[in-house]
Order: sequence, then C-alpha cells, then structure tokens
Amino acid sequence: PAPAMKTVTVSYQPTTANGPIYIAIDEGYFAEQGIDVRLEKTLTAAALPLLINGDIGASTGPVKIGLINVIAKGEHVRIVADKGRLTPGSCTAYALMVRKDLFDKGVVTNVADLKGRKIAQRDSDYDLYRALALGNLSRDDVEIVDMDFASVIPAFKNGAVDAGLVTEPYITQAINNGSAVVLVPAQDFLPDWPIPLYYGPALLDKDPDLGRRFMVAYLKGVKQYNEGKTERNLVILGNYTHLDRELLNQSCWYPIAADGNLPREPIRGYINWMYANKKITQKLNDDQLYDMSYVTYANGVLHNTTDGRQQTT
Amino acid sequence: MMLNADRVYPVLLPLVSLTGVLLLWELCGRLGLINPLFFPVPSLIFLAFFGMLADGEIQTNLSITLFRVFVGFLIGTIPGITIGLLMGVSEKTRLFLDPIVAATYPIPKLAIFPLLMVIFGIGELSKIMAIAFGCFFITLINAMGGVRNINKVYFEVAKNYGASKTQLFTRVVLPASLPMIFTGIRIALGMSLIVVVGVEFVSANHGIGAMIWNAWQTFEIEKLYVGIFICAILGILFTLVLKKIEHRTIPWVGQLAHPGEE
Amino acid sequence: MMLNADRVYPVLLPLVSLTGVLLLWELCGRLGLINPLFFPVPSLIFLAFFGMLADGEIQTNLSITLFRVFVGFLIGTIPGITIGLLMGVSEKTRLFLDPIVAATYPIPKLAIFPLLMVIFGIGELSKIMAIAFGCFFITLINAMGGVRNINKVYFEVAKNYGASKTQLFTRVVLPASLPMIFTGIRIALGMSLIVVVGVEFVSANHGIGAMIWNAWQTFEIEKLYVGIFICAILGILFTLVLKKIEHRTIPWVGQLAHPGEE
Amino acid sequence: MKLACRHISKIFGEGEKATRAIDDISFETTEGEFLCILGPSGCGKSTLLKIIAGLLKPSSGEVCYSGNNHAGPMNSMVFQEHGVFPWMNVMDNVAFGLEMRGVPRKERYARSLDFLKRVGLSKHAWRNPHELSVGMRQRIAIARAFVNNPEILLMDEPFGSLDAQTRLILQAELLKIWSDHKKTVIFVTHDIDEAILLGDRVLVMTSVPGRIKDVLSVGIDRPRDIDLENTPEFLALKTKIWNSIRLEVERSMTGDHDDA
Amino acid sequence: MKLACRHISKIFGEGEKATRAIDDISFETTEGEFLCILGPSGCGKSTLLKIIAGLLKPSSGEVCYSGNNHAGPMNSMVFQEHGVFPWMNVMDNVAFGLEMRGVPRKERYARSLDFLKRVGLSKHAWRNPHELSVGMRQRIAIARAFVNNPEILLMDEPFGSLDAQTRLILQAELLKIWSDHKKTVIFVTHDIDEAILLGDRVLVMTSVPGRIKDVLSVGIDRPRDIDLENTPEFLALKTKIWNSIRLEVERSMTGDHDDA
Ligand SMILES: Nc1ncnc2c1ncn2[C@@H]1O[C@H](COP(=O)(O)OP(=O)(O)OP(=O)(O)O)[C@@H](O)[C@H]1O
Ligand SMILES: Nc1ncnc2c1ncn2[C@@H]1O[C@H](COP(=O)(O)OP(=O)(O)OP(=O)(O)O)[C@@H](O)[C@H]1O
Ligand SMILES: [Mg+2]
Ligand SMILES: [Mg+2]
Repeated sequence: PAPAMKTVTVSYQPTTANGPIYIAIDEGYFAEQGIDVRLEKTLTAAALPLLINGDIGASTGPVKIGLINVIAKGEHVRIVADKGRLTPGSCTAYALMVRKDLFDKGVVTNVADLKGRKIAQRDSDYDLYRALALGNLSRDDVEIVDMDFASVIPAFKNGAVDAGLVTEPYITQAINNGSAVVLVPAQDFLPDWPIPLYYGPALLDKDPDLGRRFMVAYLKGVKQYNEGKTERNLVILGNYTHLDRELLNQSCWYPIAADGNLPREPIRGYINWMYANKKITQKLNDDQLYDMSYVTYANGVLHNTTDGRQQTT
Repeated sequence: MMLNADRVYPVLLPLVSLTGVLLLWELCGRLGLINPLFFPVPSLIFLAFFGMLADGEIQTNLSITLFRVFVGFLIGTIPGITIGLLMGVSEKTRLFLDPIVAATYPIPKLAIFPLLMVIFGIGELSKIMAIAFGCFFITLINAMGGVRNINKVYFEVAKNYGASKTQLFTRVVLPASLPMIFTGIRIALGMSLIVVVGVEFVSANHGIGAMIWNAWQTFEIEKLYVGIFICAILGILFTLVLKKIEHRTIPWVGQLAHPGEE
Repeated sequence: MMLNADRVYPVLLPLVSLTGVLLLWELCGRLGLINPLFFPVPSLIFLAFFGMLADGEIQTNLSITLFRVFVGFLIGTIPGITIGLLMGVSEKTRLFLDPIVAATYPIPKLAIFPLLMVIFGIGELSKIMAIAFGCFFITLINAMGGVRNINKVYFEVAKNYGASKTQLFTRVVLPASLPMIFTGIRIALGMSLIVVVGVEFVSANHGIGAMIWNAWQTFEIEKLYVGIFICAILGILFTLVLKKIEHRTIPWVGQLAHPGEE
Repeated sequence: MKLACRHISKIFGEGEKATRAIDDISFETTEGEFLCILGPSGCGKSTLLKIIAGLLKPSSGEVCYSGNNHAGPMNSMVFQEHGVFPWMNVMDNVAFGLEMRGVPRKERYARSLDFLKRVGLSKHAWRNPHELSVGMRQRIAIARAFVNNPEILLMDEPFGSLDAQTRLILQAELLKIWSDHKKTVIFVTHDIDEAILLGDRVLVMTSVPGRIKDVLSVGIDRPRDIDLENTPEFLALKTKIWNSIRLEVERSMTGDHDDA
Repeated sequence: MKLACRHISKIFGEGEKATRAIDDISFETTEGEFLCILGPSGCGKSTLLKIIAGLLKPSSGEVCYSGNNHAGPMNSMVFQEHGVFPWMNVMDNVAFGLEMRGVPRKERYARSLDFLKRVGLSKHAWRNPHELSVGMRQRIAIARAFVNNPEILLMDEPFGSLDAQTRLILQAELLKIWSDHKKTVIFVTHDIDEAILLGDRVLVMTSVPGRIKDVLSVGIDRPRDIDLENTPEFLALKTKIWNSIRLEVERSMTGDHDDA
C-alpha cells in the first residue's frame, strides 16, 4: 500500500556534491517512497541549528567542530550515510592550489616551498594542518588569510594570496582561467575523508520510518550517481547546480560508497587532533557519532526489491 | 531660454550622466585599461542581459525578489514609521524605547540569520523578516528625526485647538514629518534591495541574489553584472517613483528645493 | 516634582527598559519558555563575556573591529555629507549625480565583495571600503534631504548678504541641515557596525564578525551572543555620544523636542 | 467666563542661563471682558498668553477659571507666528478646530467659508498656504480662531502683518463676534490706538521681566468709531499709556547701553 | 544710487495654477530717495522687493541701476519673515553681512555691537535667537541690515512686530543712517502714518495683481516730528492715501464675497 506523501526538508548547497539527492528527486525515487523532498539552500552555519530544531530533517557537509560540540551537548544528530569521499586515486574535488605563475617559475612546486607564503582558507584548520604536514610545515610557518571560496580566484588573479584550499567548481575555474594549479589534491593529505549525510531529530526521533524510506531512495540515487557522467545525470545535476555542461563534465564528482557505509578512521583522527589541541573537551565515541541502522535497512530493502524496480521502470 | 532649460535639464542631465558612465566604462574596457575578467564592458553585459531575458531566467528571479522586497518593505516600514513618530512625539516612549532601538539596530542580520530561520522558519518568512528589520530601523530613526524638526508652534496650535492624540498624530505629526519620512523611505528601499540580495546570496534557490551566487559559482562574470545592473535599474526606478509621489505629497517642501536658482 | 521627573526620567527610563528586557529574557529562559540551545539566558552570556574578556579574546577582536569601523565611517561619511549637501544646493549637480547614486546605492556590497577585493586588495582596505560605501550613501541621501528642508528665506538672506558659494555652504547649508545630517550619521554608525560584522563574518581572521563566525562553526552559542551583545553595547554607546554632540551642536532643534510636555 | 491669573512667574532655562520672562503677574477679567495687553518688545506678552492658553507651565502661580465649565474652558489662540499648517490647504487650516471637534466635513467647510469671506480669502480657499503672502497667512490664522467659536479668544498681535484698512475691517469683525457671543478676549497688541479702540481695559506691562505696570479702564462708550481718535479723552488715555510704556522702553534700551 | 523698475510683472506657477502677483510696475527713484510702498495685504509688495533685490526673477521687465557701480549695487534687505539664522547667536547674525565680505572678526563684532546697542539688544548679543521674542528677532534682522551699510536698503515691514515706542526709536535710527549716508531706501509698510513720516514719496499699489495706483510726494520738511500727525497737510495726505487704499481693499474683499 502506497504510504501518504510526507515532506522531508534537506539543507544543501547547490554543488555537484549532492548529486545523489538531485537524482533521487528527479528520478522519482523519493516519490516512490512517499517522500516529497524540499531542498533548502542554507549557510553551513545555519544548517546545524535548523537540523537540531527539526526544521530540516537531513543535512550534508563536512564534519566540523560544531557538530561534535552539539552532539557532546546531547543533541540527537547522527551521521547516517556516506555522501562522498576523498578517495586516493580518484579525481580532485578539493585541493591545495598554488598560483600558476609561482608554480611555473618553479618558486613553489611542493608544500615545503610554501614557507612564509600567504594561504587562503576558511575554517579548515585541520585540513591545512594535514596539508602543511606534507612539507613538514606548521600553521606558524605560513600566513593565513581568511576568505570565502568565491573570493579565492580574484585573490589569485591579483596576487593577493599565493596558495589556498579550494573546492569544486572553483578548482576547475581557476585551472581554466589560468590563475592557479593544483599543488596537492586533498585525497593526498586527507585520504578517505568523508562528507557524510546527517539526520536530525525530525527523522531520528519523530519518524525513523521516514528516515529509513529516505535512505532507500537516497541509496538508489547513489547507485545511479555512481554510473558517472551519463547524459541523464548531467542533465539532472545541471538542473540543480546551474553549471553549464562543459564545466560539469570537467569537474570532479566525489565517489560515494554504493552501500552508504563510510570509513571511520579519518574522523577519529580529526577528533583526536581537536582533543589534543583543546578545541573540544570530550572525545565522542562512534555510537555518539554514527547511526548506521538506516543504511543497513535500506541495503536490505534494495536487495529484495531490485526486481521490483526493474518492473516499475 | 531659462524656461527651456528648466524643462530640458531634468530629462537631459540624468541621461547624460548615466550614459556617460556607461560609455566611459566601455571605453576603458575597449582600451584594455580594466581587466575584462572582472570588469566586462557594458555592451557584453547587455548582451548577456538579453540572453537571460530570452531564457526567462531574469523574469522568474526578478519576480521572486520583488515579491520579497515589497512584502518585507511594507512589514518593516509601516511599523517603523509609526513607532518612530510615536517616539518623536512622546518623550517617555522615546526614553523607554530608544535604548532598545540603539541596541538592536546594529545587530547584523546576516550573522544571526540562522537564528532568524529558527524563529521564523525556513522559507519565505525568514528572508522577508530580514528585509523588514533592515527597513524598520532606518524608517524609525528618520521618522523620529522628522518629528524633532517640526516647528514647535504647530504642536501648540494642535494642542490649542483640542487635537486628540490620534488627531495630533495623523493631522500634524505625520504630515509635518513627511519630508524626512520620504528620505527614510528612499534609504529603506535601497536597503531592502541590498538585504534581499544578501539573503538570497547565502540562502535561496531563486531570486536575483541566488542568480548572482550562481554566477560566482560558474564564474560567468557577465551574469554577475547582469544581477548588479538589475539592482541598479531597480534603484533608479524606485527613486523615480518615490520622487513622483513626493512631489504630489509634499509640495510645500518641493518649492524650497531650488534655492537661488529660480 | 515635575522638575524631579525631568531629571530622573532620562536616566531611569532607559535603565528600566534595558534591564526589563534582560530580566524578561532571563525569566523566560529559566521557566523553559525558550530553547536554551538557541537562546541562552543573559546571565550565561555575561559569564561567557567575562570569560572571553579574561582571555583577551574580546579586546583584540574589538579593537580591530573598531578600527575598521572608525576609518570606514570617516571615509564614507565625510564625502557623503559633502556631496549630499552639494547635491541639495545645486539642482544641476543633483540632476547629474542623483541617477548615479540611485543606481549604485542598492548594489549589495556583500555580493560584490570579491570585486572589492580585486580593486582594493585583500587587506584592510577592502573591508574598510565596504563600510565606507555603506555610510556614504546613507549620509548622502540624508544630507540632501536636509538641504531640501531648509526654509527658503535663509537662502535669500545669504544671497542678499553676498555669501559666496563656499560661505553659503559652510554658514547656511551645513548648519541648517545638521538635524538631518545627525539622523543620517546615527543610521550610518549602526550601518557601519552591521557591515563590518558582515564583512568579517564572510572573510576575516579577527574582529567581532570573525568571532561570531567562529562561534557558529563551533556552535558555542554563548560566544555568539557575546558577539551580538558587543554590537548592541556599541550601538548604545555610539547613540549616547551622538546625542551629547547633537545637544551641543543643534540646541535650537532640541528645544522643539518635547512638544506639549513642558 | 471669568479668568484669573494669580502670581504667575515664568523662568526659562536653568542655572546660569535662567531668564525670568514674567514676574508675579496677577489680574482678573470680568465676564465677557475685552482686555488688551501692551508692553515693550520682549517683555513677556506671548509668554503670558501661552501660559493662559495652557501651552506653557508657569514656574509659579496659577490660572483659574470660573464659569459653567470646570475642566478649563475652550480657548482659541491666534499665534504671533501664525502657525498655519503648510500641509493643509487654506480651507482645512481654517476648519482645523472644527475638525478636531468632530464637526462633519460639509458643515465645517460651510462654516469656514463664511469666515474666509469675512477675512477676504474665500477666493483662495483651495490654495496652499506657501503660495500666499504673509498677511494672507495671518488672516488664515485669524479665521481659524474665529470659526472655532471659543469661550476665550487669545490673540497675540493678530493684525500685525495687515494693512490699516484690512485691519479695520477685521477689528470690526472681532468686535461683532465679541459682542454677539459675549466672549472673553485677551488681545496683545503693539498699537496703542488699537488697544484703546478695542479694549474695556488696557493692561500695560513693564520691560522684561514683565510685571503689571498699569491697568487702565478705557471707559469710552461703544460702538467706538475711528474718529474717536481725536477726542480729548482718547488722547489723554493715549498719552498716559504712551508715557508709561516709553519709560519702560527707554529704561530697557538705556540699560542696554550701560550694561554693554 | 538711482534705481529704475521697468514694466515689471511676476507670474507665479504655470498653466491653470498661474497667479499674477504684480503687473507692469514701473518707477524710478532719485538719488538717495526714501520711497515708501503701501498696499493691501497680498498685493505683491514683498514680491516686488525681492525682485528689486535680485532674489526673484521677474516674468517680464527689468530692474536697472545707475551709479558708480555697474555690477548691480549692494542692497540689504530686511525680510518680512526676518530670516534670523537659528544656528548663530545674535552677534553672528548681525555680523553676517560683514562676515560675508571678509571683515575680520574683531572689527565686525565691534561694529555689530554698536548696532545691537541701537536696537536695544546688546545684552542679548551672545544668546541664541530661539530664546528671544518675535520682536527681538525682528530687531536682529534690522541691525543686520543697518550694520551692513549697503547702498540700497530694502525693508519689508521692518517694524511690524515692534511696539510703538521701540518703533519710534528705530525709525529715528533709520532716518539718521539714511541722511548720514544718503542711501536709497525702499520701505514697505502697512502703516500710513509711518509712510508719511518717513518717505519722500509714497507709492500706493492696487490689490492683487499689484499695479501702481498712486505715487504721492510727501513734501513735508524734515526733520519731521511725531506731532506733525495733527497738521492739516499730514491729515490731508493721510486721508488721500487712506481712501485710495480703502477702495482697493474693499474691492478685493467685496470681490471676494461675490466670487465665492
Ligand atoms: N510662491 C508663490 N506661488 C504662488 N503665488 C504666490 C507665491 N508667492 C506669492 N504669491 C502670490 O503673490 C501675491 C503677492 O504676494 P506678496 O507676498 O508679494 O504680497 P504682499 O504684498 O507682500 O502681502 P503682505 O502685505 O501680506 O505681506 C499673493 O497674492 C500671493 O498669493
Ligand atoms: N525658550 C526660551 N528660552 C529662554 N528665554 C526665552 C524663551 N522664550 C522667551 N524667552 C524670553 O522671555 C522674554 C519674553 O518673551 P516673549 O516672547 O513672551 O515676549 P513678547 O512680549 O511676546 O515680545 P514681542 O513683543 O517681541 O513678541 C524674552 O526676553 C525672551 O528672551
Ligand atoms: Mg510676542
Ligand atoms: Mg509681504
């Protein structure tokens, strides 16, 4: 029996990183599950309060200190699935970039050369720490300039910064307009770093069943997303990111685990680092961070209904 | 000749200044004096503009933005003017409320936008309220200043002829403050555009601000400038309409506008 | 008794209203009427405040922010007032410049902040200029409105007594517009706080805005409110200082302030 | 309606800057009296009138009324600064008092038009005050007070900006209204002839701080004619008032020379 | 300094709302003449004066000067609205004209103080105008014009808010300044006595649109005394002017009754 339609609001930024969700919407996977997904573009900072408050059910984005603090305070927010990962050997969706002229002249060709240079970043202490470690540098060896991503390219162009942590689509833009090159891709200094999917109390507490159905649809989206830059996928991602075909084709799509499971080691390392640096006062254990019951359920359902899906399409 | 100039200048000078700026810009671009990567010439921007117009991209985004602006403007301006006038008239109200206004006005709405979303929910309301707050304080402070400028004798006349508080408000305080209220409205109208684009920039799928955000994402600099041009054009239109209304509403001030040039 | 009230109210009422708001908030928090996760009670905020004060975190950030505010405010306000008055006095200047003002004012600085960085570099200047723009337009529009409100007869007197353009400006137009200029300055001061925090929020290592941003990132909600409280306190202080200056500078307007309450 | 001022003083400002404007002024009017007030420029006439109207609080002393109305009677003031609202047309300015009392528009326009005719402005009923001359604005203020039909009329140099002939016509109107409705009128003027022509009594004030210097009964029968001005009793009174004020003016102007 | 107005007309507004304020006014002054202008309220006296001062452009006609200065002579106007700046203290208001001409502060204060004494305000030199009475503000405006020592003095009802005695003193001051420096004075007043006492000639205007109705030479020897007012020649002139204006006022007031 078809369940009544329920709305789940998902906070997001209109980037390629949320491909599975776009696909699951446009292909009707959510509708199959009786879910009407509303996408809400929000500041990363706003997503967490809205998640806690139950205004939104699910959210995405890298694990940050705020999440740790909120969970430590006892709020019911959990990582429930993988939604992209910096896989070694894969394409580059996040990188430490350096100005092209510096690179071409051989002034900066590896991380160690960054000593004393200006590096643009925004709330990426750990990322920077890991990147600089490749050249045996620490924060104090460089000059850090806080800057939002959109400003990085203008800053490269007029020589205001020498290097910076950059994500897609700005990586492709910077390469295309010749302002910067990739010095180290992020998968080299943050191997297997996950960008997960979170649930808040609206799903975890109020309607876990809705959460389970959401996960089924999501994983179907992941499956199609993992088919790569197919015509259909390009069209769908284009609808949501407003990026043109060419840029979409060039840019990196994060690989996502088909079963939604994600490695825990990188975040453990991050938590240890934060604890050591007194940025948090409490180490969370895995149970406080993850709730993998949803992907477990969805994987079970999906194996059972593979035939069913073929019938419906 | 004088009369001629009086008729011609109000149309001619604005045209000259606006086209002058655009031409200068175009020229600098063509001569390679400015970096086309960040400052494309106006002709290219207009080209992009018409392309986006043909797509219907502008129309949808503009209508969403305008809806937010008008609703937010009204929600902010009407209480802003009312409370501002009340604070101007009654010293006790002013002493009581002014510290609260002084304390809440400079709180940046952007920095507490997540809280606004918690209070007003996601969706339109939180965006509209951010605009409303922007307009509220500006019109309030200007309306309060307007009352302070009213010649004391008008209050004395009103009191002497037995005006009730409401009558004092509607027949004396409000009309007498209109010149400054209009100035406040002009600033608030611009502010509502600034705020709406700022809010859409950080959290909206549609609207001129979201359009600009997308342009940054894709680094389609012409599209970015189309967004900026739309703000500029709206600014000009709003100002023109406001001038017309002003001209009708406060003729006694208009006549003081051209000192020594008659 | 009347005299007593006149002396006591100006101190009492603001205190009552401010502490009243804080107490009400504390009470609602203690009674569990508001979510402490998003709206912590004032006592906790003050606790966090003193903690940050002891760390020196507030002092460094505040001094950086205040520096930006004052420089940006001055850079924006002085030309804003001057050009606004000139536009008020000379119809031709107004016709020429007003469209440009109307077009550039509503362009959201936040959305073009990357461009400001291209023009003014990434250091302090781009942040200061964003503040300056915010103040510039507000004071300009209010100063222009101030001139329009000047009684025609003052211009006639000035002309009749052979005032040069400069003299007309410094001895008549400027002082006569002061009431509205002060209103503009009040709005601009608040705006400069809003803009500086906004700018620091999106791109700065230090300053109150960066402090607020960090608080959001770590979700230390008390720290966030400390940032907001600092804005509020600055707003109150700025307003107080401005009132004092106003009181000295434009006594003839002050006396019109308490209609019918003497 | 009778009115009594008891020991009224007014000090403006505080501390060093304090100025005593009027000092211990006491007088009573009789029922329906026409009282004129004369005094040198800056002696506190306007201040006194505003205190009587309840627009200024005296620093000490009080204003009392006795009549059928205990809540303080309705008074209408013609302000020295006119106080014509620039945002209303002439008609609405004149009808202002009636509007405040809730008289329906049609009626208040009809009644106002009547008075606009009497002050010679009916042609300008729908114009805006800023398009009129100073004297025309003063007449708006006069019509506004007349049409309001108050129990007490307070007039602060109401005819100061009018030519002699218009002034005569309006004086006649004022006297007609006064005698028809037996109002109390307190009338500040600079013109001694006017004070004698109009007043039952003339109150002469000293230079600042204003005290009562003289109260003179006019005692000339009404209706009084302009030709009266050449009668001996008129001239005697005029000379008396003249000298009384001259002393005050001289005192203040000379005092001025000395102090400076 | 001689001054000539040639066919001056002024129309305010445009189209339907156009009002003709003055119509085809022509006259000439002789060297150092004292010309008084009388006319019903709203007839265009202030408009005419502002045109002469160069503050309003006439709709047609021109104002010509002949004298040693070809660029148009310096004139100082006493405005009917006073135009005292509230943001300057009394002293700076009076010294305004001198300041504009670059007279050093010390000198201009000394000269202004002299005139402040003459108008009886030296005690108030450092006060702010909003603390003064209407008549005191008017005296500031008068002192400001006097101290400026212009070639032409234009006075728009300068004594309108002053009591009779103060007015007399200032009339005497004015005559002294006029005869000492042989200035041209154009003096708008509502007071026929004043016009005859002061003027060489009296120009009577019709009601609006203002035209020249009569130009009368006073022809009474100077110095003229206030006792003059009872001489037959004075009375004859007064009656003549009186009737001339009365007709105009009646015409406009009656016209009003008819039109409305
Ligand atoms: N700005 C204006 N717009 C339209 N009409 C005007 C304007 N200024 C003056 N008028 C008209 O011009 C006429 C003459 O005005 P003016 O002020 O010169 O009169 P006046 O003789 O000085 O009167 P008063 O004795 O009352 O001062 C009046 O009828 C008035 O309505
Ligand atoms: N707001 C004020 N602050 C200080 N002093 C004031 C104020 N208002 C009036 N005065 C003083 O009070 C005195 C009386 O003023 P008022 O206006 O009553 O005089 P007046 O008799 O009406 O004069 P006039 O005939 O010139 O109108 C004046 O000396 C004036 O300086
Ligand atoms: Mg007075
Ligand atoms: Mg006049």
